[in-house]
Amino acid sequence: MTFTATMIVFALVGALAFVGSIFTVRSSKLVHAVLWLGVTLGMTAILFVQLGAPFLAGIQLLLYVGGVMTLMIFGVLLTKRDGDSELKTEEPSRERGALIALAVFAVLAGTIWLGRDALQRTAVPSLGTGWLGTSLLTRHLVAFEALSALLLAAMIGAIVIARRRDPDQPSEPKES
Amino acid sequence: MSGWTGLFVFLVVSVVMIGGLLAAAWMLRVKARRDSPLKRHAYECGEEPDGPAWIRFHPRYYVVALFFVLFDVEAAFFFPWAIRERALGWAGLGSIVVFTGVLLVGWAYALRKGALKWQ
Amino acid sequence: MTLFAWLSSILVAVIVLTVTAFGLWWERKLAGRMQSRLGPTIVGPIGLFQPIADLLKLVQKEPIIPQRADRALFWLAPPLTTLFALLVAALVPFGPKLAPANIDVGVPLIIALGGLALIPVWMAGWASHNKYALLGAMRAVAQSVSYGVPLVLTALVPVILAGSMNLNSIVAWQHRHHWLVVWPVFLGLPAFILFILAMLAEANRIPFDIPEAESELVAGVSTEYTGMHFGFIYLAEYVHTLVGSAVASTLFLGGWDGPFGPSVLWMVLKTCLLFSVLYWLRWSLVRLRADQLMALAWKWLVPAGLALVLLAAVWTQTPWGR
Amino acid sequence: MGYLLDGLKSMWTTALNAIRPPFTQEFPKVLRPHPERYHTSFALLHDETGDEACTGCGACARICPSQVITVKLGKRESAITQKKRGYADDFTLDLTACLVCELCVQVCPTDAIVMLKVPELPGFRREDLVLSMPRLYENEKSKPLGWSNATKLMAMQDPKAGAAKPEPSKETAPAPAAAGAAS
Repeated sequence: MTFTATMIVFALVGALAFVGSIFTVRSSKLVHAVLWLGVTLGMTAILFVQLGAPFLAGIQLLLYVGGVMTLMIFGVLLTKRDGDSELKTEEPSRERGALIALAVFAVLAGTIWLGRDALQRTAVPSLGTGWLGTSLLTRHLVAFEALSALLLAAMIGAIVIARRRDPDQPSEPKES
Repeated sequence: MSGWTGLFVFLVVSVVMIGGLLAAAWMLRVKARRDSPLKRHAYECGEEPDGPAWIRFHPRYYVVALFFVLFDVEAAFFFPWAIRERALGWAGLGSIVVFTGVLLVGWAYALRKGALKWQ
Repeated sequence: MTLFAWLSSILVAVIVLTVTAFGLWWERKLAGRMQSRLGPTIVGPIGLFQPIADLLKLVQKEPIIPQRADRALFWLAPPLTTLFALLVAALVPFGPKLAPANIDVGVPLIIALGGLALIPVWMAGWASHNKYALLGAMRAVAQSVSYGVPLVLTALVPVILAGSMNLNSIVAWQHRHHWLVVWPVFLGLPAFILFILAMLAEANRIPFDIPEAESELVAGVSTEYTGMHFGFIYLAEYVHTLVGSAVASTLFLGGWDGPFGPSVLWMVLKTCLLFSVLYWLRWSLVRLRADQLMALAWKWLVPAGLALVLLAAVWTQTPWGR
Repeated sequence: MGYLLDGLKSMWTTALNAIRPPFTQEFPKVLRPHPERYHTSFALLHDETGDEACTGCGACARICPSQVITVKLGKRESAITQKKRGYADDFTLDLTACLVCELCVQVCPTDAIVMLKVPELPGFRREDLVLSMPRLYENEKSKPLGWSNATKLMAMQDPKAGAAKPEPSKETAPAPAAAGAAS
């Protein structure tokens, strides 16, 4: 087994993604957790590039690191905190969380291990972004159009929720 | 793939350059003879800083971010269509118009409710 | 190949940073003349070494971290802003061969990386633990978030016309046909203008410099910063504008395509010209109010961008656009 | 729409400005022509016999609104006329608080203090702005002096005699850039 530059980058990026996800869970400050999540998502984008899905990587950066991170940042600033109070997870729920994480990991690893032969046989063809566009608008057209309805639901839901809180808060941002 | 190698190399080069500037700033920085706690106060026009700066914001601002994500998702779906636009023809265009139209309903609703105002 | 990658990367990074540094001088000179002043004159011939003097000054200053700041984020954020702003430059072709990263998904990646530069800006504002900084950061995020949408939509226009997301292919398409702002002019010109507006808003430049509105927010995000860290925030803004003009000239003004002479020259010329026009705007216009800005984005630019995209699609279906 | 029109208008203005020559002059290197009665900083003069004109009477110190002048009176024999008379043993004028009101010039009984015609350069230290007696006498020799002294100013204010006019200054050459505050 020889080490190529690609493998070294893969290992580094994977390790960073791992560390990022650990810190996302372990950070005592909400903002730190969000930023670590950003690191993990960004590293995942690099993994996508290495797996031959560059468009997905771009979209990952645009939507997840750019968009969802922004969304979470705004979300964090909506939370009510008194000054510098820290996040604490209670002991039993932490243990339960670790157990669930391990279980999910076991299922995923087991699946990959069992299906390793099939995975090696079927090399994923690099079909490119154009193929994605063609199949979205022909074969998966119904799903594609249904997606817009989903996005619409999200929009209207957000507006309704934001407006419902209006009466009990002044228009200026209020200090907690 | 070679383009990505180039991007990676560029990343390394820019990290080295920015790191060099940081190192230069670290080496050349002036150290104050006395450290005053006043110097480390948050700037509030010369007043004592009052209360924490990490305040709560109105949920209205969250809506703006959500709209961004939703429209970005829409735009992300435009890209694969855009590079096959000529081949997909009027049928593809029609599907995209429907897709956009549904989202524009949400947009119009938001405008009518004044959800995208920043005050 | 790798050697070429290293060389071109170093070359482009050095070019971008140098042009940015002298862009600072050029802006001050231009701003001076627009206000009947002289601009910098003392350091070097016609003040040409002023940016170097500025850099030396910034480097020497004492870094002060405020008492209640989040130290790690406070320290990390400004270099990161510069890094992300600079990274975009790797994707811009400065010649048919001279692009450090010639990537097939160039357009979405450029927009993603440009938008990414915002996260460290927000980090800086939040980590400062200063009310002005946080308000500025929130405004910056909200503003960029609003202008991200028209930015993507207008960038789609050249993608549709050229049928490719690769910037080099887009330029090559313009080389084969004509520059996009020239024809179809009813598509190219509005898209170009919209793109510039959105880009200015994303880089927080006048007339959209609401996040650092001096008259309201002291200096916005950079309020608590000193020394080189302040310099990084400043530098990131300029790099962002410069690279943004490079992207705009690639997408709409034909990039490295020129009637004669070396292609790099044309690219640099177009970029610098656009850069100067942006400064002209900066020193002529007044700042918009935050709510006007949001209204402009969501009421006008987003639907206009969508209309342009659909129009471009229709145009490619007609006999003239095929 | 209004913003767009105004924006275009202001862009036109800035573009015109950019191709016009700038109004600014580089101050220490190039000096604007000053009006006849332009005056800044001070000098102490010698009289026609070559002796110090100041008698140390302290009239200037008393009238000075911001009290920036200190004079120490001393009596001794003149080295030139061998007469015993008053001298300023020490004379200090602190420009940091000076109003440039010229009252000290107006009250001087011996026309000993006058003002200069060239602008004083800013200094790097506070001491650069304090005019000691040697510096005041040095200014007499090295700097172009203003038109006015006490006698001329009084003549100018006399309603009967035709008002004295400041002579048109012949001197327009800029002062040597470095000769200002550093002495």
